[in-house]
Amino acid sequence: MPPKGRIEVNELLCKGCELCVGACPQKVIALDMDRITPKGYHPASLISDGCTGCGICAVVCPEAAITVFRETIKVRANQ
Amino acid sequence: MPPKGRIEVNELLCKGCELCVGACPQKVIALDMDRITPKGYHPASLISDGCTGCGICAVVCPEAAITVFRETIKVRANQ
Amino acid sequence: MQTDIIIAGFGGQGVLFAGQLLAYAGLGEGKEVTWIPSYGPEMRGGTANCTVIIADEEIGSPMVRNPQAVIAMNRPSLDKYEPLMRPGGLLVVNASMVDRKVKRTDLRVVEVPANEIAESLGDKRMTNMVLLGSLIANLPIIQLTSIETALKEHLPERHHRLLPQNYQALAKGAELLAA
Amino acid sequence: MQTDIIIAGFGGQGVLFAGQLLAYAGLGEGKEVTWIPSYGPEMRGGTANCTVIIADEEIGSPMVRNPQAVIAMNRPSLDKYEPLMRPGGLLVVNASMVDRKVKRTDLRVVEVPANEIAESLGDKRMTNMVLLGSLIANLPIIQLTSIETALKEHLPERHHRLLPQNYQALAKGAELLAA
Amino acid sequence: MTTTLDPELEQLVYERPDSLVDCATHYCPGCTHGVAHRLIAEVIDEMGIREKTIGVASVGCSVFAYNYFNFDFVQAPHGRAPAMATGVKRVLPDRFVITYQGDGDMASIGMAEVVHAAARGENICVFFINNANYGMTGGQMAPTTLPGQKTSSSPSGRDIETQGYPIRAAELLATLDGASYVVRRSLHDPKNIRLAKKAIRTAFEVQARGLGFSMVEMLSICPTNWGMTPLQSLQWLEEKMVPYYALNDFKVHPAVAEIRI
Amino acid sequence: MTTTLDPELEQLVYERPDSLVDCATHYCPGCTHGVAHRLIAEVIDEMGIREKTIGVASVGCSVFAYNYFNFDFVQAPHGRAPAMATGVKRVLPDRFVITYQGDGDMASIGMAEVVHAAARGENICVFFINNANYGMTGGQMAPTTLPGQKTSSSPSGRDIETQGYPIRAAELLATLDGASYVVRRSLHDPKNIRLAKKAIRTAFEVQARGLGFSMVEMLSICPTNWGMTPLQSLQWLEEKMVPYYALNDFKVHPAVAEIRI
Amino acid sequence: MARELWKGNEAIAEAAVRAGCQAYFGYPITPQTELLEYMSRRMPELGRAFVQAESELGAVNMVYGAACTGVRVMSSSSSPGVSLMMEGISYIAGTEVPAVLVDVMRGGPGLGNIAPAQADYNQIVHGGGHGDYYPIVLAPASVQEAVDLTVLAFDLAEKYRSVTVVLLDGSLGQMMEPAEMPPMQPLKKEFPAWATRGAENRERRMLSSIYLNPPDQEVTNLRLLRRWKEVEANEVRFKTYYLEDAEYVVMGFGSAGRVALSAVRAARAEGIKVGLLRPITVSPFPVQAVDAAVRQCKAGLVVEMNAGQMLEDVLRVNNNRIPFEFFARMGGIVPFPDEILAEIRRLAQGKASLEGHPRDRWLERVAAQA
Amino acid sequence: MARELWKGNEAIAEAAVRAGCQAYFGYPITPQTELLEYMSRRMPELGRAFVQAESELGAVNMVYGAACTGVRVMSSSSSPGVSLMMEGISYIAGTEVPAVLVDVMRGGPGLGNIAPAQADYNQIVHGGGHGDYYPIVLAPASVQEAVDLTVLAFDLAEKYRSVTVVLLDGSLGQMMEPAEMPPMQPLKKEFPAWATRGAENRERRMLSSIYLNPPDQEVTNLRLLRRWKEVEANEVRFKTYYLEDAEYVVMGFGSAGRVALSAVRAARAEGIKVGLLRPITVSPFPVQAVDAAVRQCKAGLVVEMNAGQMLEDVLRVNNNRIPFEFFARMGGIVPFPDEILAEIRRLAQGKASLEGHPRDRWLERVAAQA
Ligand SMILES: Cc1ncc(C[n+]2csc(CCOP(=O)(O)OP(=O)(O)O)c2C)c(N)n1
Ligand SMILES: Cc1ncc(C[n+]2csc(CCOP(=O)(O)OP(=O)(O)O)c2C)c(N)n1
Ligand code: SF4
Ligand code: SF4
Ligand code: SF4
Ligand code: SF4
Ligand code: SF4
Ligand code: SF4
Ligand SMILES: [Mg+2]
Ligand SMILES: [Mg+2]
Repeated sequence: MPPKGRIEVNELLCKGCELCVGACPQKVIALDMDRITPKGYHPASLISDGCTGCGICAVVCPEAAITVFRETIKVRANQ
Repeated sequence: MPPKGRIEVNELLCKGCELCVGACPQKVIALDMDRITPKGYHPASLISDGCTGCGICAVVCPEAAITVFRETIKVRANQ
Repeated sequence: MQTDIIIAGFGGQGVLFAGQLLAYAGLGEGKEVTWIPSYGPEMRGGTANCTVIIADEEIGSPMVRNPQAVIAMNRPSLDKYEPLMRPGGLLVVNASMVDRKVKRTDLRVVEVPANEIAESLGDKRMTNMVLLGSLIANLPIIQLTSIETALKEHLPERHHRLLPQNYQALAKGAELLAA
Repeated sequence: MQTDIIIAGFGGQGVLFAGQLLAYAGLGEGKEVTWIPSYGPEMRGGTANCTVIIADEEIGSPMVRNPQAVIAMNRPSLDKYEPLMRPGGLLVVNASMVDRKVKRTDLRVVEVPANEIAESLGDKRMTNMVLLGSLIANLPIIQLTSIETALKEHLPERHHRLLPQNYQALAKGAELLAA
Repeated sequence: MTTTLDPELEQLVYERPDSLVDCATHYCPGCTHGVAHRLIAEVIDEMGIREKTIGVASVGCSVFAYNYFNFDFVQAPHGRAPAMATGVKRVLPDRFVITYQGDGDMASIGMAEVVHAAARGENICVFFINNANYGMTGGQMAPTTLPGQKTSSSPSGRDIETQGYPIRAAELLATLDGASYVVRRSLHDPKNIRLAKKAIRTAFEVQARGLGFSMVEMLSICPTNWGMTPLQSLQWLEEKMVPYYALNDFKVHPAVAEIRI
Repeated sequence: MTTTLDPELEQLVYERPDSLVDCATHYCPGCTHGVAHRLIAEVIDEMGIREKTIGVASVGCSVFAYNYFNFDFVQAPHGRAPAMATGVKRVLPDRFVITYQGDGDMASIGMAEVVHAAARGENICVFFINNANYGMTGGQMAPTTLPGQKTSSSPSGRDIETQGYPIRAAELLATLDGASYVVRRSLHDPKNIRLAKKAIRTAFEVQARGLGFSMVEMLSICPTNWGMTPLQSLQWLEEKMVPYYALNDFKVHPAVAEIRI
Repeated sequence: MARELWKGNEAIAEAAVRAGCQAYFGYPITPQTELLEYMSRRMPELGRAFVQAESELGAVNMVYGAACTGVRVMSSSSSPGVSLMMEGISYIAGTEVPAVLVDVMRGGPGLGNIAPAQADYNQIVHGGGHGDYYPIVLAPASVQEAVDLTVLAFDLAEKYRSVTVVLLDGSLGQMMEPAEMPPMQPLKKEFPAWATRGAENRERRMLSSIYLNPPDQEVTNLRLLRRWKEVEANEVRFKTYYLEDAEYVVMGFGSAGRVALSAVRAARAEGIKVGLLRPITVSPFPVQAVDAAVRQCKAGLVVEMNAGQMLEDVLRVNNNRIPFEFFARMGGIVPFPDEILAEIRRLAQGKASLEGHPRDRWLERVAAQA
Repeated sequence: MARELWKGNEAIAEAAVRAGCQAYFGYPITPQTELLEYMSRRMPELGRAFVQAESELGAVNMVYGAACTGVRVMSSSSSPGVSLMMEGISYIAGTEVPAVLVDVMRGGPGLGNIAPAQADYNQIVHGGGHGDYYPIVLAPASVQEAVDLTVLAFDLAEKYRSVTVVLLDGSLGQMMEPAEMPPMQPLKKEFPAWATRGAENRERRMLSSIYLNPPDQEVTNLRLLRRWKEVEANEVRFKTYYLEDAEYVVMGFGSAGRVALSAVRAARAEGIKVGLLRPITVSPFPVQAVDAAVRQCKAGLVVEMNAGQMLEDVLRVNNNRIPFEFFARMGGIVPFPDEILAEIRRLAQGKASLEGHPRDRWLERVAAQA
C-alpha cells in the first residue's frame, strides 16, 4: 500500500504557477479556481485523495509554498 | 660549399641586444664595442667571414635592423 | 484649453492602450497631446495607469496631480484618484469591478458595468472600450469618430475583424451619460 | 634660507640616489628637504634628473626653474641646465663625460674628472659620490659627515663593504674647490 | 478538499527552510529563480551555516534576493558580484560568501570579474542562473540566448552572424586552474532539481574546505519574457536549452571528488 | 669587418618590411615586442594589405605601436581594444582590423571585451603578447605571471593561495564557438618565431575569409622587468614559460585547416 | 512628414537613423531600453551596424572605434551605465572624434531606481570623466525636441569633433507625444581628413589621446579649450516663455522646465508676472540669457529633479544680484505643477532671500513640512 | 616617531596601514603604482588583505564589498583608472558605507600622460558618478599632509559613512619629503550596527543602494544631503599664509597651492602684500575662508593645474565682488614659482579685471605670448 500523505499550500506565497500540478506523480493537485489569494492568484490545492507525501511538489515549488506531511513510521529527512 | 652571405645592420635601429649574436648559427656576429650608435648602443656587426646569408639573425632581430644578402643563383623569397 | 485624463486599473485591462487611443484621436484632431505611463516595477502584475493630456497649446507637465477626468477600472484606482480629482471633474467608474459608491458629491460620475457590457458584446477584453466610449460622450473634447479612426489605425492587423465589436463597445459606453 | 640643487645625468649614473643622499643628510641636520625626480617615459634609458631643496622653513615649490646648484653628469645635462642657473650659482661638471667648457662666466664652476677618480678608487659606480663630495665642499649647507651618515644608513646592506671606498670618493671630490 | 492524516503517525516531510524569509517574492509565477533560492536556503539550513553566510546579490530579477534570504546580504553593481564577494571574503575568510547572478550579469557585463575570481581561486560560491535572456529589463538577448531565439533585442531571432554565439560559461570557467568545482545543472524537473541541490551542497562544502572557487550554473526558465506558461517553459528548457548546455561536471578538483554528502 | 659579395650574384634575402615605419622603437633592447611587430608587418606586406589594415593599439609597452606600423591605427583604453576593433570592423567590414595587446591589457582588465569579441565571432585578429608581467608600469604581476615568479607587486613570488593562478588565455578563448583560430606560439628562437609568423598569417587569412575571431598568443620576453639580459630572458621563457603555456593550436575551425599558406 | 505619436526613446532612435547614424552600440538598461530595442530592429533592416555590447564599457569603446572611421555613431544608456562610460568618454574627447550619447537619467546614486531624475547633470555637464574636456549637452523637454536635438547632436558632434550628449530623464523617454520626423539623410560618403579607414593612397593616420610629453598635452588642452570657446560663442540654445514683461523668472531644464511651464501659466492666470527660461544647451550654459533675466527680474526660482546641480551654474551667473530660490524633487519623483506654483507665489510675496544658499533654505522648508 | 624621508605614494600607503586599513585593493597605474607595490609587501606581512584586482572596476567593487563588513578599506588609482570607478563610487555613496580612495592625478583627458595634473577636480569634487552624492575630498600639498590626511580620511569616512578621497597629483606621489608617521592603530574589533558580517544572534542585515520606490529614494537623497550639511559645518579645513595683512590673495590647492607659496614669498620679498589661501578640504569647499579673503583683499588669483575647475567654486563665492585672475599650466606641467610671481605682480599693478571670465582673460594672455 502506498504511503498516505497530504500537503498544505501557503496561500500568502502560492502564485498558481502550476509547476506542482505538472510535477505531482499522483496528479492530485490542481489550482483552486474558486479561491483567490491576497496577491490575486488561484492557489494550488489537493483535488483528491492519493497524495503519497512524496514531496515532489515541494521540490518544484518556486515559492516554497508547500508543506508536505506523510503518515508513516520511517521518517526521512528533507531529501 | 656553403652559400656566401653578408648582413647590413642599420645603426639607427640596432640596440645592441645581442639576440642576433645568440642566434647566428655561424657565430659571425658580435657587438662592435668600438662603435656607439646615436642612441648610445654598441651595434651588432659581422666579426668574421662565414656568413651564409641564412637570415636567421634577421628573424630574431626585434628592431628589424638587419638586411641580409646572399650570393646565390636560386633566390628564395623572404622565408 | 487643456484637458487631463488619468486611466487607471490592473495591468492587462488595456489601460495603456485606451490612453494611447485617446492620444491618437486627439492628434488626429490636430490637438496637442501627451501620453505618459507609470512605468517601472509596479507594472509587473500590479497596477497600471497613464495620464493623457489633450490641449490647444504646448503642453507643460505631462503629469497632473489633480486630473479633470478619470477612468477607474478597479477599486484601488477609484480609491487612489477620487480624492485627487478636480471639483466638477468627470469620473468614469467600472462598476463591474468596484464594490462601492463614489463618495464625493462635487464630481460628475458615470458608473459603467463595463465588464458585463463587454462580455455581452462577446469579449471581456473590450471593457476598456466601453469605458472610453463613456468618457468621450461625457467629456466632449474628442469626437467618437476620431477614436474609431485611431482604433482602426492602431489595433494590430490581426485583430481587425474585431473592429465592429469594438465600435459597438465604444457606442454602448457612449450611451451612458453622467447624472 | 633655501638652497636648490639639480642633479642630472643618464639613467644608471646614480643621479637619483645622489639626490636622495643630499636629502637624507639635510634631514639629518634638521633641515626641511624635498627630493623630486623627473619621472615617466623619459626615464627609460634616457635622461634622469632630480631636484633637491634644503631649507630652513616650509618648502614651497619642490621644483625650480633656476637652480642655485647643479651637478651635470653628462653633456646633455650641462647643455640643459647651464643657461638656467642663477647667477653666482655652483656648477659641478663631470669633466669625464663632458667635452666642452662651461660658457657662462657668472657661475662658480668645478670640473671634476669624476669617472677617472671613481675608477681609480676601484669602481666607476662611485662617480656620483665624487661629484657629490665636490658639491658639498663648495656649497657648505650640509656637512660631509651628514652625507656619510646618510650613506651608511641608506646604502643597501649588501654593499656595506663598499662604504670606505665611497667615503674616499666623497673626500676626493671634496678636495676640488671652485675657482 | 482536505485530506487528513492520523495525527499520531503524521510526520513532516517538507517545510519551508529557515534560511528563507517568510514572505512572497516578486518573481513571476513559476519563475525558477524561486527554486534556486529554495535550494540554496535548504543547503544552508542543512549545514547550519545561516549565521555565517553572507550573500552578494547582483542586478537582474534576483536583485532583491536579499529580501528573501534570511541572512546577511549585500547588493553589487551589475556584473561585479564576484569582486564584491572577494572584498567580503578577504576580510572575513571564515564566513561563507556566495554570489547569486543571472546570465546577463555574470556572463555579459561581469565576465572579467567572474573569470578573475575563478583564476584567483577565490574561496566563494557563485550561483549562476542561466535563463537565456535578460529577465529584469524585459527579455533582451543575453550571451546565453540560443541561436535563432527571438528576444526583444534580437527580434528576428539571434543571428549568429552578427550577434554571435552563446557563451557556455561553465566550460569557459572550467579552463581556469583556480576553479575547483564547476558544473551545470537544470531546474526543469524534480530529478534535475535534486541534482542541482546536490551540486549547491558540494559547492558549499568546497568553500568549507577552503578549496577555492566553485560555480554552479542552473538552467532556469523565464516564462514572462519567453511568452509561455511556466509548464511550457520547462519543456522548452528541456528541449532547447539542455541540448545546447550540457548538464555536466566540467571541473572537479580531486579533493572535491572525495566529498561525500 | 666588411664582407663583400659579388655584386652580380648578390641577392636580397631579407629586408625591413614596408609596413614598418623607418624609425627606432622605444622598446628596451631585446624586447620581443619588436619581433612580434616585425612579423605582423611582414605578413601584411606579403598579403599586400597594408592600405586595407587598421590597427588598434592597447595600453602597455605597445601603446605606441601606432608609431611603428605604417598603416592606420587607433589607440584603445586599457583592455578595450577588442571593443574598439568591433566598432571599426562593423563600419568597415572589408578592412583588416587587428588588435595588439599585452597580457595585462587583454587577460586582466580586458577579459570581458576579448571574450565577447570572440563569442560574437567578431571578424578581427587579436595579437596577444604574453610576457608574464606588466611591462610598461614597471613589472607588476600580470594574470599570466607564473606561480612563484617575483614581480614588483608579488615581491615574495606569486603566491597562488592569495594571488591566484595564471590564466591561460588561449585555452579559455578556445571554449567559445565564435572563435575560429586560437593558438599559442613563442618568440624565443628562430624556429618558433617562424611558427609564430605562420600563425599570424593564418589569422589574417581567417579574417580574409570572414571566418571570424582569431587570436595568436605569443610568449614574449621583458628583459628590463625580469632583470635579465635579453639572451637570459629567452632562456627563461623557454624553460619556465613554455612548460606552463603549451605551444599549441587550441581551436582551428575546419575551414581554417584548409587554408594553405 | 506628418506629426505622429512617438514614444520618446523610440523617437530618438528613429531620429538618429534619419540623421544618418551608421552604427549603434548599446546595452539594455531601464528606462532607456526601448531605444536599443528599436535599433536592434531598425539598423539591420537598413543594413547598418547594431551591436548589443557586453556592457556599457564595451558599447562606449565600440562607439569610439566606429567614430574613428568618421561615420556617425551613437550609444545610449542610463545613469549607472553612463558612469561606466566615463573613461571612454574622456578618451573620445581627448582623441577629438565625434560621438553622440543619449543619457536617459534615472534615480540614484547607486542602483537607485528606474524612475525619472536629473541627477547626472554634473556628471555629464561638468565632466564625470578625468581630465579637462567639454561635452556639448542638449536637454530636450518634449519628444519633438528630443528628435530635433538628436539630429543636431550629430551635426554639432561633427562640427566640433566633440562628444555630444542628449540628456533627458526617464519620463521623457517613456512618454508619447506627437513629433515630426526629419527627412532621411543619406549616409556619409565623404569622410574627414583625420578618419582612419585604411591608408589607401595616402599617409597613414593615427588617432589617440596620448601626449606623453606634457607640453604637447598642454597644447591639446588649449586647443580643446579654444574650440570650446567657439562652441560657447555659437551654440547656446534656450527657450523663454512669458519672459517679456516678467518680474520673476523660473529656470529649469528638460522635464523640470516643462513642468515649470504649467506652473508659470497657472501663476500668470493668478496675475503673477512670471516667466520661464529653459536652457536647451545645458552645456554650453546660456550665461547671457540667464544674465539678461537676472537684470530684468526681481527674483528667480530654479527647479530641478536633483539636489541643485544646475542651480550652481545659475548662481554663478547671478552673482548674488537678485534673490534666487530653489525647489526640487529627487529620487525619481517628477514635481507636479502645483508644487512649483506654490514656490512662484512665494517669490511674488517677496519671500525670496539673498541670505545663505537657496538649497539650504529649500532644505529648511522641506524639513518644516515633514 | 621621528621624521623620515618618504616618497609620497609610499607614505600614504604606510599611513593607511597605521590608520588600521585592513584591506587594500588596487590596480597598477602610473604615477600611483608605488602605493600598490608598497601594499603588496606590507599588507601580507601584517596578515591583512591585499589583492591586485583585475581592473579598477574590480578594485572599487572589492572595496565596496569589504567596506560592507565595517572594516577600514582603501584603494588607489590615477585619472583613467578613477574614471572606471565612478559607478562603484556612486554605489558606495548610495549604500552609505565608508571607503577611502586615493587619486594621484595625471595629465588627461584620455590616456594623456603620466605627469602631474589636477584635472580631475570636477570629477572627484562635483560627482563624476551618477546621482547626487557628496564625497569628502582632501587635497594634501606635502608628504606630511598626505600622511595626516590619509589617517583623517579613514576617520571621516567612518564618521559620515562617506566616500573620502585623498586627491593629489603625480608630483606629490613621486616626491620625497620628511614626514612623521602616526602611531600604529590597532585593527577595529567593534563594528557598526549596519555591518554585514554574518547574522549571528541578530536579525539579518542588508546593504544596498536600491530604493525602487521613488519616495524612499528621495528620503535617502535628503538624508545624504543633510549629512553633507553636517560635513560642511564641521569639516572644512584650509591653510593660510601671509594673509593677515594681505591686499591680494592667491588661491590654489595641492601642488599648485604649494608652488604658489614660493611665489607669494618672492612677491613679499618685493614688497607686495599678498597672501595665500590653500584649501585642504576641496570638498567641503572652504566657502567662509574664501569669503573672508574676498572681503579683505583688493584682487585675487587662482592657480591650478587644470583649465580652471576650482576657479568656478571660488568665483561662486566671490560673486563678482573683487577682480579675480586665473593662471594655469595643464597637461602634466607643474607651474614654476616665477610664472605665478609674474601673475601676482600683475595683480599688484592693478591689472586684475572684473570684466568677463578670468579664464578667458588668461587664455588671451596665453595666446598673446604664443
Ligand atoms: C551598469 C548597468 N547596466 C545595465 C543595467 C540594467 N539591467 C538591470 S538587470 C539587467 C539584466 C539582467 O539579466 P540577467 O542577469 O540575465 O538576470 P535575469 O533578470 O535574467 O535573472 C540589466 C541589463 C544596470 N542596472 N546596470
Ligand atoms: C584604466 C587604466 N588602468 C591602468 C593603466 C596603467 N597601465 C598602463 S600599461 C599597464 C599594463 C600593461 O601591461 P601589459 O598589457 O602586460 O603590456 P606590456 O607592457 O607588458 O607589454 C597598466 C596597468 C591605464 N593606463 N589605464
Ligand atoms: S508550485 Fe508552488 S507556487 Fe506554483 S502553484 Fe504549486 S504551490 Fe503554488
Ligand atoms: S506530496 Fe507528492 S503526491 Fe502529494 S501532492 Fe505533492 S507531489 Fe503529489
Ligand atoms: S638583434 Fe637587432 S637590435 Fe639586437 S643586436 Fe642584433 S641587430 Fe642589433
Ligand atoms: S645571415 Fe645567418 S650566418 Fe649571416 S650573420 Fe645572419 S645568422 Fe649569421
Ligand atoms: S522576468 Fe523572467 S526571470 Fe524575471 S522573475 Fe519573471 S520569469 Fe523570472
Ligand atoms: S619594459 Fe619589458 S615589455 Fe616593455 S619594452 Fe621593456 S622589455 Fe619590452
Ligand atoms: Mg537572465
Ligand atoms: Mg605584459
